[in-house]
Amino acid sequence: WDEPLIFELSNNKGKQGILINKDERIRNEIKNMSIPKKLLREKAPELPNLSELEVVRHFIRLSQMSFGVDTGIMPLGSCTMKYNPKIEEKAPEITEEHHPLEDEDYVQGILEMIYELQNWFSEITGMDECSLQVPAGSAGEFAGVLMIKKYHETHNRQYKDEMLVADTAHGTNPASAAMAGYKVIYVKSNNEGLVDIDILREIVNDKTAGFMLTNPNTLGLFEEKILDIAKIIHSTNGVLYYDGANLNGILGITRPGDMGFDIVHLNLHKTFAVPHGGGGPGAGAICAKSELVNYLPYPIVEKVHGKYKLSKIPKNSIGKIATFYGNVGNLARSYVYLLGLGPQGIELVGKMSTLATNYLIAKLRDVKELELIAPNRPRKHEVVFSAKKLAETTGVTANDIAKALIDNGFYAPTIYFPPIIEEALMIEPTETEPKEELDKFANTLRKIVEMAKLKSENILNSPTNTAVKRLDQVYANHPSTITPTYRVLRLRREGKINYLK
Amino acid sequence: WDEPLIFELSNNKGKQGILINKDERIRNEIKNMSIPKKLLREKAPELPNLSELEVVRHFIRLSQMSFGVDTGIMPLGSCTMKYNPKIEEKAPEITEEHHPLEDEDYVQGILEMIYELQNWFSEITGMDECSLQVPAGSAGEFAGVLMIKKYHETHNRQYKDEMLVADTAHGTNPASAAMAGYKVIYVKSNNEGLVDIDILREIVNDKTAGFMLTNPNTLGLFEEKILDIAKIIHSTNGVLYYDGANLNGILGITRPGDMGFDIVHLNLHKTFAVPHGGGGPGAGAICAKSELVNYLPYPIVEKVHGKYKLSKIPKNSIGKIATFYGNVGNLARSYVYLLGLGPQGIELVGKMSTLATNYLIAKLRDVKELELIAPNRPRKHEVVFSAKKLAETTGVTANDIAKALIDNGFYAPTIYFPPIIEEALMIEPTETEPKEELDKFANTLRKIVEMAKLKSENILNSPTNTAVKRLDQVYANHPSTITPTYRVLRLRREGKINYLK
Amino acid sequence: MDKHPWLPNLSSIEDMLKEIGVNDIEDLFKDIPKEVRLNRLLNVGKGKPLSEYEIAKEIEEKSSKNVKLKVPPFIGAGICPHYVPYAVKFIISRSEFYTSYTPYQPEISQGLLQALFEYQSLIAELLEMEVVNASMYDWGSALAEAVLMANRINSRKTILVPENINPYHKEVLKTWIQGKGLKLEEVKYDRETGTINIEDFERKINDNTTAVYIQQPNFFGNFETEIEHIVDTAKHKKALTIMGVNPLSLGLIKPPGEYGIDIAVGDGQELGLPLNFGGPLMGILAVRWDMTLVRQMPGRIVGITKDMSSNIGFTLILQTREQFIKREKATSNITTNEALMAIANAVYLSLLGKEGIRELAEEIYYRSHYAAKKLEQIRGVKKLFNSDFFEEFVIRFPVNYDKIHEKLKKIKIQGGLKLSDFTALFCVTEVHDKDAIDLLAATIEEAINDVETS
Amino acid sequence: MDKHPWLPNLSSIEDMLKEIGVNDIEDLFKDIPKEVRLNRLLNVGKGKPLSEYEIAKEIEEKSSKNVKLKVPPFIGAGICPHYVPYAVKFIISRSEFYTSYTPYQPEISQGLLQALFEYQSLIAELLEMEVVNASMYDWGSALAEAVLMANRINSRKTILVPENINPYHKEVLKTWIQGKGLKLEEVKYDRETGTINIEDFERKINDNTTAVYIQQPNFFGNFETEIEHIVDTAKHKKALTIMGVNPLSLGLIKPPGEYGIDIAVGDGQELGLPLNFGGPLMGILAVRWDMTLVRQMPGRIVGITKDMSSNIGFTLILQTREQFIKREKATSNITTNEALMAIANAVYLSLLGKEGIRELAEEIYYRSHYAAKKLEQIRGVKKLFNSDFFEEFVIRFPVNYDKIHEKLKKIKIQGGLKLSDFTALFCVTEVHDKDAIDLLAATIEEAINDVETS
Repeated sequence: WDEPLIFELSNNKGKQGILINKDERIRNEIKNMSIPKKLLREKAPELPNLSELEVVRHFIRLSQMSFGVDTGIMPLGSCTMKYNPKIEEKAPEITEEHHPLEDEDYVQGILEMIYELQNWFSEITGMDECSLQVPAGSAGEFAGVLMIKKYHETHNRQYKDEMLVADTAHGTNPASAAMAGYKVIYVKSNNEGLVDIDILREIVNDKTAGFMLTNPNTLGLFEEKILDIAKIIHSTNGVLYYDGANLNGILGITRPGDMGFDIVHLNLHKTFAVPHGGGGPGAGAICAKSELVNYLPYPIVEKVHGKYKLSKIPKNSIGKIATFYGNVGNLARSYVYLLGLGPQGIELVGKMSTLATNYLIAKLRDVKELELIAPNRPRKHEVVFSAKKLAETTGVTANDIAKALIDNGFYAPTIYFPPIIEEALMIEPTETEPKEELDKFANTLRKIVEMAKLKSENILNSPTNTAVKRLDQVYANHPSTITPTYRVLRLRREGKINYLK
Repeated sequence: WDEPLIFELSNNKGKQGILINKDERIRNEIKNMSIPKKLLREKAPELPNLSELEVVRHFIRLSQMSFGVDTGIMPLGSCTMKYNPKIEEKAPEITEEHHPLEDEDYVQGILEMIYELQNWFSEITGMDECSLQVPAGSAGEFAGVLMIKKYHETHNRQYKDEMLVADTAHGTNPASAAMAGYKVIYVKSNNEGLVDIDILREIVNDKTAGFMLTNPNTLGLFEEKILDIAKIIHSTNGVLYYDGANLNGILGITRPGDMGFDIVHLNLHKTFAVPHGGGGPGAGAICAKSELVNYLPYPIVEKVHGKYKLSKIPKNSIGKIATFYGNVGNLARSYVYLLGLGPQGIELVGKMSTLATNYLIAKLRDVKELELIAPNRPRKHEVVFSAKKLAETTGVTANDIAKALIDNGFYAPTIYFPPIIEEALMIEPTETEPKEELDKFANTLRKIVEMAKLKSENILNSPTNTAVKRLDQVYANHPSTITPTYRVLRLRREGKINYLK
Repeated sequence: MDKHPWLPNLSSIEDMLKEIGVNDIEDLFKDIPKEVRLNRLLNVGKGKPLSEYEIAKEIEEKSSKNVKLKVPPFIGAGICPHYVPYAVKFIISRSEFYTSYTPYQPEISQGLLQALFEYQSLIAELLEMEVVNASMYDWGSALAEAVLMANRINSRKTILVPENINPYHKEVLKTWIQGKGLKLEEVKYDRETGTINIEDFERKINDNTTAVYIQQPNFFGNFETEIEHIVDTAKHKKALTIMGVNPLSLGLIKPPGEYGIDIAVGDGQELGLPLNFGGPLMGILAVRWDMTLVRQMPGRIVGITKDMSSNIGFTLILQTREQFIKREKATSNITTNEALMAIANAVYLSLLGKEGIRELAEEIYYRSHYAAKKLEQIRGVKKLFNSDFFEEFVIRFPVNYDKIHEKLKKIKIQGGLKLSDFTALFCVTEVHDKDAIDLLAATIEEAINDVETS
Repeated sequence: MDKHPWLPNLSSIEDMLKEIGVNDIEDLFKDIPKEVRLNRLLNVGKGKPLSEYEIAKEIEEKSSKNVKLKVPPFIGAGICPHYVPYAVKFIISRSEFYTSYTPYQPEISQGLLQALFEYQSLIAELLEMEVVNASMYDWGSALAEAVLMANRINSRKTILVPENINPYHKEVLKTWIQGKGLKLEEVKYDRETGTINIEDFERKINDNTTAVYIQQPNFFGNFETEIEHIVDTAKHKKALTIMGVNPLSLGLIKPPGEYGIDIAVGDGQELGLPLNFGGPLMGILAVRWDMTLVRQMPGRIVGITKDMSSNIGFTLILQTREQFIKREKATSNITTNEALMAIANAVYLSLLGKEGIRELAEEIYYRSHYAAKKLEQIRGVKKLFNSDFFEEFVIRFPVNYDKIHEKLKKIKIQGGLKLSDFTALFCVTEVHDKDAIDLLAATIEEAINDVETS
């Protein structure tokens, strides 16, 4: 397709995609509006005028120019793009029509569901309590860091102003720490891709507020010295924070709580199959152990005399992260997912996703141009290849490989992450992709590498089968051409705005 | 895409797309099956084994290789491919969970809806009563012809064994008449494309059971002598039958009952916006006037002491056409459509669809290669162009034009129909396509004609932008290669079946 | 009315009229005689165009006038309540499928064609028959078309039908064959087993028999056991054989193909369709690998072919049988069929797979047998027939079934289909769990006690 | 467990292990210390994998534990019940959208990018502001991020906020600013009009003020009338201006762009989202055409660009602000946003169009005024404030609101949000018709009479 902008479809005449229901009886009672004149909008907003057919057709065409897990494998490392069972779409029946401020007696079903999920996520993480207030993973992280801060403040440890972050960490970790006012200290990895315990020992001191870690880390490697790490952090009253984005590969195998973590956030849109929605909405959980439960964001659902209430406010709570109670409609989807898997199925998620990652590695082990750090270590949820050698010899970079994969009908892996791996291709297959699809993906990757060696321009010119070819990022971001809305395009055409400055 | 057959996706191992719910408590009570051994299936059916993701992804990909009204204009003449408002998909809530043999007290909402629809369709057609038993238009026609037959038999007019059909009629008309055992007599059109009254007068005699007619006819022309036609048919006790497929262009303007028709069938999937579903399911109505109401298929809903009952059986009813009460789930969709339009909107359907047809004609009037019979007559729901001149001068046929339209992202018109027009392109725009889309369609058609004159091979080789190119119909139908199922492919490969003979 | 979301051109009327060269839309209707012009609004709908919000409210109001049953209905008679997987609903709500038309233009409709081909292929494997069409309206009309096929093939005039077939199908059959003047002759069933009385069958089959129809399991849910014999006898008499099947039962029992049946019919409703008050249903029609049969099939058939570049493709085949080409010589007048329901069947069967269909059939078998056993534990209650059954079964009660129905109605349960004063046909599937069945049985027991103590 | 529909490789374990070259899946976990291994099943779900049928039953059971209200709730506080058109639901249930990811690979995600660009563009027109991001979590967090933006721009430490803003937003704001040590100072409101007390505002704004926040209409539903003055004053003090808006109200009243506001925030919930017990919501964040502001924006932004063949295309822009590139120097940690809800907003606004949004806003205006009038007809009942309002309004009652709530509860009506013993905030939209409002009023009148006569 080549679908015009919705504004360009409109003929700016009396079309409308939906009729407004008007209660004439009310119009007969209230005849005029009494809004002060100076408040009135002078010019109607420049929205398009279209019939229902035109709107529906437009967005269906746009959807056809998109790619989701339902279209094909999306092996985006650290994103856990697993299949979202269709029955999940029934789940919002529980929540859809209810206002968050309704009488609690009207929403006992919703509250019971939240209550059960709180318990399940506590069990899964090995924590004592969870709050489902956080609408996404990074909001969970932010909450977690604020908890650490308030915890130290409550104990008069204001001097703790440094947050440790692994150099393989997701970008959200340092960003969250910074939002909470922490100075970020990176902890270097050793040549096995794991936290360097010696360096850690050196860095940790009285100023250390905590350590934000994922385990398995973003290389897919399990930090086997995790108990030592916990001991080191705890030795100066630091808090060990678990970034739950990578939980999928160890789900049911081991729990952050048992590893010594104090706070955990979960990304329900990753590990617990909430659809990613083209970037969101997701859903999250923030869980804590021991004393730290007192700092969780409120409210938490509790059961009082057989009735569920939104009344639990942890005594040192950091407050509320979201306006109401988090993305409850998506909690319902996770709830359904957990029902469908049950204890037996949940255990298999960790096993089967880890199996898939290592299977993919095995299928590619003879492709010498895709190198691995610590090649003899098993991976968990994901694997990171370095295409550095290929880039050096052929000029074909990780980005070029990504575009070539797209051209072959696959979505691309995460690239250039984590930053410690050059020309990184970060691949997370998840447990829901059938072996046959993994075989196809591995074969395609192999062929791309071979083609790169044989005729690199074929790869460098990809994609060609897509709606557009490679896009001009300079034009996209230059102050003279940057166009974040149609309004800018329009006003620029009319000469009403200038450079963005 | 190039999507494999679902059988080829299967690895024939223990995958399953859905878990069966098993009641263990029941299994504990009933331990064995007692089916006689000789009845047992020996070999499990060769169904594929797939996970939910694989099944969903497969069919989503297939859907993306399909084209519906939601994707673009489908100007199929006589098919009335109008937009199906999305709210219609809520309608089956009324019917979905109810079994047709439930106690009538359980389904008063459904029965009330059917009752209202019966009345509305009687009003729309100008008939006295409607039965919604018929699941589609042709089933309605068949019912109508059986009614005519039984009506004459009841009046001891068994000698009436000829059914008149216009030579412009839909193929279903003669087919239905033949299924009811009638001899079909074609009535030639005059050079204005209308029923030739003189010929009709000659043909009609005592053996004439009835005349099956559409008005407007398949050329989109209104039979202006309809009252004369009715008089002629009625003069020998013949029945005038209205094929409702073309009702859209005169909806709200005039009614078959007022024109002198005795029986009418409606295609709810055409005129009343039931989605076509890739060929079905549709829904239908069969309506009659005066004495003929006694022959309608049963049951009909009636209101007895404020309660709706499925109890009405017309005294000479032909019987039942469908196993239960027709496609009630789709009746609900039509119900919603009628609610949304109301009397004012319904009137505009006829006006706006007729306007669209004549607008399209006007936009193409300077394309001399697309000829019209009776060019000065206004069309109603549709228009038929003849590309005969183009075919003679360039070799580009109606079929080639159709393929070229497809290549430009439009669906093609109906072609080679009605048979009295050579190289016919039968176009029905409907009232739901915006003017802008009609403009684009007309311009593309114009360009195709120009290209045909300039460089005919460009058109003759189309389509090239589609999943496949033109298909080999000989291979498809030849006894040695015909492959109506995967089973045939498989058994042929295994040498177990031979030529189809 | 100056705007409506479904009528995009109301604001373009002037422009369009100008292009046409007339002043008024009325000018486009000048060929319609004044006497037949309506000149008033039609009395339809609710008097004005309703907004979508108002429509939604009307739908909810209609729904609320129905009774939401406490448990799914225990009534079948050929169409039964089943769980419809969300994936099925999801796929058939893809509007590339549901707003599309019969794929006359194959190049742009490959996905739809392939989906229909896969439906045909999945059913072919289930039935073990080679040729399946892309759907008929329902079982009843598929049966009628099968009989008309037989008549076209051998020109004989009598269709032999056991009394124990679905009476609703029989009604449809009677309607459809009246035009061609065919006669229906009925074969008795055995009062003990509920299955076909073979002696009566042998007595009635003769040289006028165009075809023999049998239903497996029959209307009473009982398995017919003498199918081989019936088929042999029919072949001997040169009559065709038509078999109606419950497709789910084929997870357990022999398919028609194994018996050498000529034409199989059935309903796909049990393969992923909701009840929908009896429609849309999904008529299945299949034949053996035999040109005589194939040539007489009604309806669309999709087949594999190649394109100009030798790529595999799909297209409608054998179209010369159809009404739009053959007109009065067509094999049927059918045009619109139940294509979307065929896709639902295809998705459902793909989800179930080879093992799933057996598991599901077993579960239904066990549950229906549990229900029969549970009912038989009530004093005076007995199964009417002594042969094995699947999904449906007939129970005889010591009191008038109306009394039982009344009692069930009080707690919003829909019991079986009343067949006579003291018998009713029950249907039990995977949507009825032990609790639901126990509640049914307990309520029936109460009803009987009520009558007996009153 | 040997099979599960969501775990396709259970039957391929052996093959896969063989390819890897290990004997057991356990071998892949040998790097996990024994001490931290779980070695038992997790106690989650219902003890076993449920079939889809059982899941559906659980969902229905949970739903049935909620109370189905007689009419939509009369409670708002920033998110209100509205009719969601089917077309909106239909589009966001397209799985190419809902199962996709943040469009990092633009070439294969043009449709998603364009849809998000259109969301940004439609909101830009509604607000008359040039730059809109592709969504924040909700209004509260969007406000918090706006304040953090202001702090990054001018390094000042106090955010000035009227007492009449949404208290839930204020709670979120307080949480979010504690890390950076910002302080919140509150401006009083006028007890007659419910709007900002200008004198108090002038008293409190100073050189430490990083930004002034105002909400229009405010929490009480009343229109703020002195916005120009507030903006002028803030500009004079070099403080930024942040305005929270109800996007539907902009069908009637002046958008933030016309006031020269720096940052606008709001919630898209009222543009086509169901209530969903408070989430997902849809945070709106927009700024003026000013590089200083744009550079500090949080979240994704989609822009137009060109491809190698000069075709128009869409891509994420200004990514150097984001966490995955800038890490601790990023403008925010946000990653997952509410993209699908942004698409819902885009579809909704496209359906409404220029005229529709005005019509809808008018309808809400009329209905909420009718409700207020109707309530004021009850003896002793009075609006708390005398300025004009939209959608929400505060009513003072002669009896404790708990008594009224109890009475409403008896007939399954959710009344307003209790603000104090004698006042409550009501919300009335296009889903509340005259009958519903009259029922509310009549029941409240009864409740008051009950108390007064008891």
